[in-house]
Amino acid sequence: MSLIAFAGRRLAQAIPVLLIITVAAFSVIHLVPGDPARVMLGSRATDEAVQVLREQLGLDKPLVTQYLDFLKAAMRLDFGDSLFQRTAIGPIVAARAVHSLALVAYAVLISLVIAVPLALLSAIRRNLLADHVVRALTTLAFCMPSFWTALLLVLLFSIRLKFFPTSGLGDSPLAYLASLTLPAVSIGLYLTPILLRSLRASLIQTLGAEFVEAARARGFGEARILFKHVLRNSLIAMLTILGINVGFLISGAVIVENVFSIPGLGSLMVAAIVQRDYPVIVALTLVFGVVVVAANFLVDLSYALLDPRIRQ
Amino acid sequence: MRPFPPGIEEDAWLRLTKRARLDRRWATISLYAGIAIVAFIAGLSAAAPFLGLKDPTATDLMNALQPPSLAFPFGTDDLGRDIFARVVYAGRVDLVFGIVVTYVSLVIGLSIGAISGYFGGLIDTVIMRIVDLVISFPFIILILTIAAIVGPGLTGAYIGVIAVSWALYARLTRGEMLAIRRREFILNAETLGYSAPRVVFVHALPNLLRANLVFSMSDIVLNILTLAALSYLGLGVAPPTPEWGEMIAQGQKNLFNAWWISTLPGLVIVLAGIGFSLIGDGLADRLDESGR
Amino acid sequence: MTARLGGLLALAASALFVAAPAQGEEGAPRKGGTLTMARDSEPLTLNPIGAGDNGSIFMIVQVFDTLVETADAPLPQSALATGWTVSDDAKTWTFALREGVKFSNGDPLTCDDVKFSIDRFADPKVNTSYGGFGAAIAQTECAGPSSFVVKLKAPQGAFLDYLSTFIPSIVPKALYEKMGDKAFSEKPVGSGPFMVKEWVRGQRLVLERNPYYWKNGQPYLDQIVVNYVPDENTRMLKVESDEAQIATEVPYAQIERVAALDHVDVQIENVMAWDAVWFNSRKAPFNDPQVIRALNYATPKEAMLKTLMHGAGDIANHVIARVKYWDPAVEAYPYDLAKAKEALAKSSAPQGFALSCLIVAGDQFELQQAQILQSEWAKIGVTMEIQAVDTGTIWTRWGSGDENCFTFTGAGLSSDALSDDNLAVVFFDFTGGIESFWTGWNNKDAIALVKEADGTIDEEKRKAAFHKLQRLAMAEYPAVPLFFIKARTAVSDKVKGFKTLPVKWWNLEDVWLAP
Amino acid sequence: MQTASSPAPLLAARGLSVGLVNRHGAFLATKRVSLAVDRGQSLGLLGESGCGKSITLRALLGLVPHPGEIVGGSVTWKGRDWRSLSKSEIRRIRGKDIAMIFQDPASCLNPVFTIGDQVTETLRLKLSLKAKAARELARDLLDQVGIPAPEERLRLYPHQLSGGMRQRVMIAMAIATEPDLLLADEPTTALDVTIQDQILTLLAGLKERNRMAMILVSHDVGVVAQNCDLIAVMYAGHIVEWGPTYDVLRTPRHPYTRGLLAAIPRLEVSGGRRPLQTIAGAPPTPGELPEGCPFRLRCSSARAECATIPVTLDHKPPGHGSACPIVT
Repeated sequence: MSLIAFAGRRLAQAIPVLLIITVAAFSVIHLVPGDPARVMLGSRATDEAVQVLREQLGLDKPLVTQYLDFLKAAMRLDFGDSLFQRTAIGPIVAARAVHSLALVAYAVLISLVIAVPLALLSAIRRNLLADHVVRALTTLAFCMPSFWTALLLVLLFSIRLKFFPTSGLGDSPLAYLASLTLPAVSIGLYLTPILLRSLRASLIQTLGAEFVEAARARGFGEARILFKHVLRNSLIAMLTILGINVGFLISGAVIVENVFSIPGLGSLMVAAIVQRDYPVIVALTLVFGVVVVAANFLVDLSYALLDPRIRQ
Repeated sequence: MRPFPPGIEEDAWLRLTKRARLDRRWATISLYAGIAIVAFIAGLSAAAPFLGLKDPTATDLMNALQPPSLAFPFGTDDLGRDIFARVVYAGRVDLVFGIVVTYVSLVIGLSIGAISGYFGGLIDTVIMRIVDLVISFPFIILILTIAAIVGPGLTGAYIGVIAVSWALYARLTRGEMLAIRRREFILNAETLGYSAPRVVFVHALPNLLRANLVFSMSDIVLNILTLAALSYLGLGVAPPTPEWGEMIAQGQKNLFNAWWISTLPGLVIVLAGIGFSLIGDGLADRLDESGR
Repeated sequence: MTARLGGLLALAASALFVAAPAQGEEGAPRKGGTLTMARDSEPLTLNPIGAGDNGSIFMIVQVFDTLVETADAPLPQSALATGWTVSDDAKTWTFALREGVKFSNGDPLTCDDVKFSIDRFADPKVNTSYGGFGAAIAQTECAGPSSFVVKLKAPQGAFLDYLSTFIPSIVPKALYEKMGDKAFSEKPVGSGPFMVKEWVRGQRLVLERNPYYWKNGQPYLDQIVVNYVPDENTRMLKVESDEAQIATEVPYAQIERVAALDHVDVQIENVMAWDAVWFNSRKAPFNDPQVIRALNYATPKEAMLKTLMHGAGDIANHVIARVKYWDPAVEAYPYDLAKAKEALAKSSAPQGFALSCLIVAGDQFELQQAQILQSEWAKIGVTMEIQAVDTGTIWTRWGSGDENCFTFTGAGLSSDALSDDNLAVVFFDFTGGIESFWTGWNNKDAIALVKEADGTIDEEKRKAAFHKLQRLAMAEYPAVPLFFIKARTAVSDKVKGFKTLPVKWWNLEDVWLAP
Repeated sequence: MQTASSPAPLLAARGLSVGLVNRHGAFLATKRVSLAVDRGQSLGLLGESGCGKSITLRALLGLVPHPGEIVGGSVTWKGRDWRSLSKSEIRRIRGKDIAMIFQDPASCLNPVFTIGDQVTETLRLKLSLKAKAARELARDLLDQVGIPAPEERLRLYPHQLSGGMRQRVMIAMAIATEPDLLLADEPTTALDVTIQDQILTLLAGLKERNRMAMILVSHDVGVVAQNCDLIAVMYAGHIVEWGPTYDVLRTPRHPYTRGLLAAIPRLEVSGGRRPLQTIAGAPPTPGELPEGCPFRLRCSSARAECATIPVTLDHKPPGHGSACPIVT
């Protein structure tokens, strides 16, 4: 099967999932008591004023109508206006999605750079001191509260050493990268142990495979065996874990986004939920769904590239 | 010990036996150290009422923000509560939550995943799409909804986390099931005419359980951390019940002037995390070898 | 009142409020420079009508002007209106408009623009958020190019106060109609000291000097970069590292630490914000003032002020904010468990009772406060369950009238107007729309007092009415007032002339940077 | 045991003891195993699974899986002790002078690379060929081992080939360098009976053509009988009988060998592949390496002294040794 057909089939499967996600998000969030008009007006306004605002916002229409309106517009990539920000959702989400994706991509990169060599070390020195040290340290990093790690990083690298800005986003590409570094490290420190564990486990498994012994019998060097033959076979398990985590990383970055004042999708989601900004919530759910589907699709695609057996 | 038989180099043999002992010992040490750590925390928490600790919920504004001392081993928070007592009592909430959520999810996910992998076809497709759905649905919306329906507090957290984390076990189990689906012992069982439930839950179970059990150890940690994150958003336990994540969140604003409020409970989570992952590692080694 | 904290660390909390001159001590203001602020909230809209959150409001006031403006004075000051007269029946107000004022795009500001803006303010269909503020206006007209007349349906005591809020900001009519609501909210044009240069949602708002601003020589700053920094620790680190010169909302726990920094002071200033616990008087036993009194006596406000707020607040002697007609002579409830028990014994629930209280999820301060109340009230036999729910839910639930008890983020309740009327209507007037802040407190005397104060512009009568209302509320109202909240702002030494107004915003045109 | 006439056999093991580690601890997988092959000679290692024959084969290449190691004896290659060779020398010998093929060709090929990638990788590394030349040679080799349409096969992945084809690929890789010695670990066990024959015929042909020595490990008496000049029978880590194929099969001396041979027809009748019997008890642990004959517990001719006699091969008829002094 060609990769394109493979991609096509995956996408076709994804569409009903995405639709159901938006329906679910839409109906579920309406189950939760709360009224955006009341949240917006807070303590000041009378119930009549709230009612006027509800009509203005179209919140008095039946839910089904509201959802279908949303869906019709969404087909044209128009997600409507945010109830709170009083402006089109598309550009807001797009701008934030860029930062979120950049942040998570950067974090994944950092994790890979840390996790792959350490996993190799851990796997070939299995059950020796180096292995134990690596695993203990990464478990430590995993369990530390993220705002705590983040603040520690800021205190050290921004306040003390002045390497990076404390928060916010830089304008030039280089400054942008610099400003994303500490947040990416904070997320990366959480992700690294997850990747490291799965990679280590599958490395150990692959190292015991017969083709590794066959390669040794053929007199190949250990480095060649490890990097060419073993690593490629082992990456698949790690990619699966990565795929599952990507969606979670983007929405779960909210604490790190907060600490570093990065306008990402995570903080928008939390704000939208608290404010009952229904159109934003549904649009974001759709975006997260797309990101998760896309991430898993990429994972499948890299499977297919890494492992010819999957293509069948 | 009798003399070495001829033809064996004594030092090489000793080196080997030492390595063998060490190898085995690491797996054992890992397992038992993990169990010891977890048992220590769990034991302390279970025995909390009998340890003569201070009341974990009693505020004492005169003694607020005391650094760690003999009177307050972990210091006090800004309401003057003894952090050590709170940490110990919090273990009751966190460990129980972590373990219950994990194993309920495991049982649900394992059953569903095994069915999905065993029968394949339409059942498999439908189940896996549901799993996709659950995994891609924004967790926080789910949690808020549940909190709104059942009221804020632990119940919502229990339901919410289980509602999501079974899906990971289902996916894991399905993969394992597919891997053993065509193996001889399954085919044999089928040839002998055993019913499908019997094949799935009796014959395949031990094989499916292995990966799930190993994963469950890190999942316990993950679930405790999830509860901590929920507390951060104010959706965790109902105050004043102490909970590790709630304590950490509480100390955030005091990080600069009273580091101990969030750092020490944080270290306890780290310790528990290390404990569970040591058990996981030891278990992985053991189950792995017995399967060899 | 402004307190500068640098070097005062060793002193007790009360010493924080030593008044010091806020400006002028550093010589003549200097022009130029960029001020960077780290704010806790971000604007959602820059349209004066439709905004309702501090994130938006505090920026809108930098971009727009009003007929009368709020400054550090009990009465609104002349701004776009150089003066005004009021008819004997207090129903016709005539404003003399300042001449030669231009919008930041260079267009002249005319009486048409004023009429357009005030009419929008007066139209409850347009001005949904603050409909009550403009509701008294019957009709407006331009009597000449610089004479603007407002006719009221009835005398309104707080008329000028309401005009000084951000809502009746003067917008350019032609441009507004051309751009429409949405576009104008993004890229507004006003006649205020600054204009919008760049707005990146979620990150920053960049304001630059309005070259046509009418105040002579002002503003001093060339540019203001207002960064959105939601995390309080990070916000403090921003000023600490000098990436920002001003950071808002210093967390209580960090006041001492930030003030001790060499180049930063913490300004602690009175604003019209407060914190209280509200009860639902439709439900027993909260319909019994003795019960409320017992809870008031059982609340250790002094100790809470010290530990939770590090002294940066005042114990409240009123169930609403300390606004213009606040009477300092009214006594706050002291912490007295004996009196609390005595009051409870006389009440309809002598054995104590159980209640559940709604608080905002994720707000650590409220959570701590609620836990202190929980543990203290238990001492008189009142067991309290804390229900943390998110902001989206909390209004709906409290508004349903089925809950027992409610408390909202301290910084979240404040007065937008300089006089007490608005708060009085919301909190004390059962007929005012939301049944006395949903407490269901239906007190005939209180309603009469609110109406009496509202219907006159006689300062003495208004004062007397509000003073009576305060005593009545303290005795009968189903709430435990806690604290008057203060603004806590970290300000770099370089920043001069910065001051938080009682309405919580700042006149940034007065700010300049020392070399 | 090896013939005194050849001063330096191609490959020889002397008193080789390999220690391995399992979950119970360290144990000896082979005990003082001595064997040798010369150029053009083929040796069959015969025994039940778990008797140590596969590990012996790996030890000959220095491939004892970590954490196991050789704890006694030595292996010499053309008279040079493995231990005196540097790592790079060992790597040069492996895959060039000595090649190895394995039982399960499915798992011996890396699943993620094409056949072409894997064959040419060996050629480029071992014969220092350029990519193009390697490709051509690879095609020739596949042709040589009887793979039809080799050009297309090179582009395929292992899972796209049948078991027999995969084993042919393994053999092609093994013989590419025209090795002096081929180690074959149950090369046909995983294959269909008809394919088995083809592979064995192929191996025999190659052996003849290249004057290659071969050590063939198998549990199948028939396979060894057909393909080997010499037979070494292993039991519980020991070589218990050794000699020319014809002699050993016709006049087995050790009770174990006799049992093994006697079992063949019965195995065929029952159609199963059940081993003779299982060995009772756990593998020996360090302090209690059992003295005496390891087979005594299952031996019908066992006597009291079997518990103390050392396991050493005699040479009663020259060139045909047995470790049983009782049965002759």
